[in-house]
Amino acid sequence: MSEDKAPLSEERMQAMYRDMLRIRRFEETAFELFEQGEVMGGIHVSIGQEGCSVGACSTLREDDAILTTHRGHGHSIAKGTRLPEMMAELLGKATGLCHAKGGSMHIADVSKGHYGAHSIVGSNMPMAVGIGLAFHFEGKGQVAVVFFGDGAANEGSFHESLNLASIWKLPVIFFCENNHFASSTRVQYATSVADISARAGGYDIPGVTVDGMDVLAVHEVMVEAVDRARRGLGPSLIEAKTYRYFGHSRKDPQFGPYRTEEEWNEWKAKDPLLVAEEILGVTETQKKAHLDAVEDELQDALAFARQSPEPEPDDVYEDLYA
Amino acid sequence: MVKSNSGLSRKRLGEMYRTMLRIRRFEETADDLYMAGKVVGGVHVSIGQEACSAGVCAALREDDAVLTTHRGHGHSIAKGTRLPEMLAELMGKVTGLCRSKGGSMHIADVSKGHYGAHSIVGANMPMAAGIGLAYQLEGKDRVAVVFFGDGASNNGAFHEAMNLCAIWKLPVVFFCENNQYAVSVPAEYSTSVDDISVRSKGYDAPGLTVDGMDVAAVYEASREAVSHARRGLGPSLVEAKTYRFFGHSRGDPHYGMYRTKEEWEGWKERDPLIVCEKMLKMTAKQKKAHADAVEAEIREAIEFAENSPEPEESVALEDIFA
Amino acid sequence: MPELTYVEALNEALHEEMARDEKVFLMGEDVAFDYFGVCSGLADRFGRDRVRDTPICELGFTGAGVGAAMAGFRPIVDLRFMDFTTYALDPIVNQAAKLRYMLGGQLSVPMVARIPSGAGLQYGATHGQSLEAWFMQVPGLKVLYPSCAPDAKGLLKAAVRDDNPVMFIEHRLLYAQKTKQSVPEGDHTTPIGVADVKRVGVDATIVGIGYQMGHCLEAAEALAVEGIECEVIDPLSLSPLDVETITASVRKTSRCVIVEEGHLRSGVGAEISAAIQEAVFEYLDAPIGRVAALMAPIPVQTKLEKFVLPSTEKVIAAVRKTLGVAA
Amino acid sequence: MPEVKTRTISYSTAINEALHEEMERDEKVFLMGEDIALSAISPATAGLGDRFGHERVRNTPISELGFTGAAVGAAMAGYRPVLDMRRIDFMMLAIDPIANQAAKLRYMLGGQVSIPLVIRAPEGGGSQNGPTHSQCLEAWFIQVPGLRVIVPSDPADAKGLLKSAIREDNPVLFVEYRALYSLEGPVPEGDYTEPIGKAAVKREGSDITLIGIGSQARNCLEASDLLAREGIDAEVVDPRTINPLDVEGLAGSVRKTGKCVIAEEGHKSGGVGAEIAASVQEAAFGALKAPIIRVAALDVPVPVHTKLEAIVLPSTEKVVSAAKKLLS
Repeated sequence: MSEDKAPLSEERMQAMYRDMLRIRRFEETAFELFEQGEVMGGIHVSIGQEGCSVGACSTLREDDAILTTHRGHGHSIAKGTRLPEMMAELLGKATGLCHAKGGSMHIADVSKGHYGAHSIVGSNMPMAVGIGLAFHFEGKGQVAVVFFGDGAANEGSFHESLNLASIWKLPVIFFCENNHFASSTRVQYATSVADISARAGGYDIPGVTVDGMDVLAVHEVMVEAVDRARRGLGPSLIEAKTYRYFGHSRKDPQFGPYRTEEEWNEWKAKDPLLVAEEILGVTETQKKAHLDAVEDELQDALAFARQSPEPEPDDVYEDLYA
Repeated sequence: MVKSNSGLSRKRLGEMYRTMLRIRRFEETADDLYMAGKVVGGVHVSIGQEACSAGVCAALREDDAVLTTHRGHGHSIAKGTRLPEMLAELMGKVTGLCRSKGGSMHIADVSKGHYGAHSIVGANMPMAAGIGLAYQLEGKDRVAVVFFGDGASNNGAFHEAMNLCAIWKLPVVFFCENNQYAVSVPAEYSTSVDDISVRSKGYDAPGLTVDGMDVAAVYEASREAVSHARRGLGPSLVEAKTYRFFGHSRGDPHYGMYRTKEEWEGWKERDPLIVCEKMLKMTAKQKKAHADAVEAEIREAIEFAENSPEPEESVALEDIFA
Repeated sequence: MPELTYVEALNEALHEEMARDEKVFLMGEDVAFDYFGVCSGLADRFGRDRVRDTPICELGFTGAGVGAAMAGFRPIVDLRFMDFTTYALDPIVNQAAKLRYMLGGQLSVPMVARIPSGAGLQYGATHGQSLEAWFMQVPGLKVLYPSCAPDAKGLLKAAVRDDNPVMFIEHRLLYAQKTKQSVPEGDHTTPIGVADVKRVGVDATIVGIGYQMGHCLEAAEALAVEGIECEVIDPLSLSPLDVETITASVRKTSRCVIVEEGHLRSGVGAEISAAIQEAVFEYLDAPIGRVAALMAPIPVQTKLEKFVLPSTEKVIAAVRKTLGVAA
Repeated sequence: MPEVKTRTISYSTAINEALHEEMERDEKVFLMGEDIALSAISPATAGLGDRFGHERVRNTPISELGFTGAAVGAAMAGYRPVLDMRRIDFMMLAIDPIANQAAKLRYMLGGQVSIPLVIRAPEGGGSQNGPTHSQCLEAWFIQVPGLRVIVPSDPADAKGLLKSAIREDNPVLFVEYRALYSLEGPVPEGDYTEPIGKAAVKREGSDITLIGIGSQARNCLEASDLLAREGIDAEVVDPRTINPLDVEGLAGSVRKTGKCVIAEEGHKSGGVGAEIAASVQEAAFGALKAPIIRVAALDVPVPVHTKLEAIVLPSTEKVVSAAKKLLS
């Protein structure tokens, strides 16, 4: 059995739970800051989708790569992105990961294998193919995971990328977080198949649909896909059915214009944190200890961000050409 | 793979044979003229693929639409495009279908429901979706067929167009002529599935693969797909396995560069004209009657084209805006 | 010095750079087979892994090029026809050009896009466009367009070594040229962002872009017979643009004609003209002239195509006009 | 001339009205785009879904290439689709159907078809949306023969030109400036159109010509007010259409003033201003007393940070100082 496939220890499971909490609290904090006008540019929070971020990234090595979307805080944190610098980026500070030029939609921490959030829907998939190609050249068993939404699965780039990764047997995992809405457009309207994973058949690769609210279930299917990719057997398509509890961005409320309160409540009952607490038997004491630690970390990050200087005018010319 | 049964009348099959012969002779003539330096721009002949053109278009009405590719003479002729004006277009005459501005790669005869050859691989599929949409909005039971190659099936445009047609149930038939090569790149290398038709599953649409050298088989499969579309049930994907006996264009030989003589000869034995002649148990006399009639038509077309004037320079600045 | 054709020069540059740096690899439709000879011998020498045929998916493989570059490789993507870049603009414009900046310098995108362009072969409106002006408006891209064998080799080598995304534009009619030119021996690169004075003169400045340089030099030759001495400048690099060299010439000649194959409106010539008049307005004795494709798509028909495209005769006429002399 | 009755509405309401009226007038007009059926997200299309139904106000998947190509097809087949591109940046995924198909098909097919298609392309910065959601790319489309490109700068032009665009038998790129959506202004009552291809003098003056494109026409007007306080009488001209470009309309003003500043929100290199400067100096060389100066976005991507973004983008102040530089 490969190292990837070893069973999860209690300690690792607790760490996964903690990571989900870190994401949840980061997102809540970010959203508050956003509403107070402290965040520069837009943000898209992933509250409700933490099971996907953590379930997926918990199977990765530090030298593996991820690419994510405009809704990418969760993946970033799960992949080890530094929180203070990430917060600084949101607040438009010179110390931000992207020196305040990219903002929330372009969070990246290349030092941690995080090749960026990409704000053009569908654009990250071809890039993931290229990173997979580089890994294939390097021969070190590295894997690239690209996160995208149900909306992106209807972009031409999805098709071209899966085909390329398949014919070249590249170590790329296409991880579709089907949160059921492309902005306001419901997946059942926009997508011609019930399970997006069914499209894997069009590229002769494995495709699996998993409960995205169950971090352990996500972890399990990812272990398979990662193992396959590391062994040079090529890409997989994973679809995690999940839900965002918040609106698309700020303009739309949690429910109302395009989804009902009943639907929202149904998904809320499957909150990935609740699910994990149940499976792991997290006690109140454990939960509080986790929460306290997370709170400290967040406060530190926020303090760092707030104390950081704003960029200088001349910085506009920096970082354009290498 | 779907093979033909013999449910087709001799008369109907004979008409398809005639269409195939017209295509064959037109393209041989076009190639001769090209070699004689009389054709303006490039030509891509479809010799070997005539059964696809004739079989599909036999299943269409005059008010249905086709859109084709750079290798589109066959589809054009089968859909009823006027030969003299088509040849005039090839020879750069102002009487040409496109007034000498589109050339071989953009043959269109909108009066016959031929919405154009399109030289950008993949570009015609979204347009076909739009024509299908127009037909649906009109509420008439017209159908649009879009021809494309194996190469185009790897283009993002294929994916987006298929999905759109599927979610909106548009009357569009996606007809893939898998002639095994995208220029020099073999389909088995470039395409992650053996049968391109399996990709239809990714859109919850019917898909089937048919012997593209057998005009009756193509006709039957097309009739099925066209009727599906006409009844408002949405798109189908039909893949015909076929072969071009010539090179991609004039830059490459029939074999020797990227395909072997053996492979070429293997397909040559299944020449769609020979296959059809056998099915019809055609006598030498019958063959000659067909050939003579076609020859007369071609001669007339050549005469028309040769005697047509070149365009005035001012034509270059016309037809830009309506 | 060795004598090479344009195609041979490009081919040598690719061979040398792939041998020099194993991070360099080539990807595109039919690159292993290669119709034009630019990639000759590469697949045999470096293997199909590094000389990688792709399906027809410009969006997919260009994006993959960006990704490989982000991960430390130096991909060269071959887009085959500039017209096909219309499928690959998102990875070029929204990703390659901006990633380094958006990510605050965390990575760079050392990718070269080789973009064969150009009309004159009766391929019509969608297989012969010159869209280089589009890329000039995208900060973060470098845009190079060599007009002869020595520049082709030196610039392609420089492009491969550059740590930024480079649009490297070639012309199909230059592929067809059989004439050989001297190319510097050994490992020579041509600097990016420096224009080249191809002919010295005092009466008028002609700025020629890419393939049109041939028409400019012919025009200068013909005008010299009448005693009109033109200075002919090849910018080589459209972005960054060496405005200095061009304006230095216009200070001397006071008259200027810009020649390009793209459509007139908002073409490369528009930027060069605007920049010149901004910098040396008081030296100008006549309006800056532009010769470019007329505002019609490129027709297939030979005569019509000629009518739409620039030519030596059109350059001569434009120079005469700026000098106020009749033919 | 009869008095034209007007009322004050916003730029986005003007667009909304034009869409309502044209859909009402011609049932061949239909809309497609991402999220257009949801009024809360797209004020410009608010109410259209309810009024005309979701057949004609059609939400699409995120498939820019697919639905743009589909619009070209529907236009060929006799409909008049109006696309909502949401942001011009996303058009990078749909350039083939626009530049290679819509713009060229009529020509390539020798006049057999026409493509009455309108692409509404909201664009521009000023809201910290960063490099990939703030671009102004209209200059690209000036270079494409076969396209019309419209850049309205106020509510009256937005409505009148959008109505003309929908009635036009050619593909039109209709650029909307996000920064202008809330701008209010007088708009005539009833059915009216504005001509495509005609520049408009937005303020008469004699000392200097300020040519403003889209959002920058607004800044030029503000700049002219500031300049007036210092005794400088600036003429503000808005090309309104940049393909075709009304060179005579622009050159006419420059012949009068002898000096010219061009302001646009796109990047300076290769921008709309480059074309206008090049053509105006060709057309009015003898009248020019000074070089034509361009005010535009700096040649770097548009950063997210508010302060950095403000440095990169053009502004009223930058127009004022460019004008003063020319007049000093």
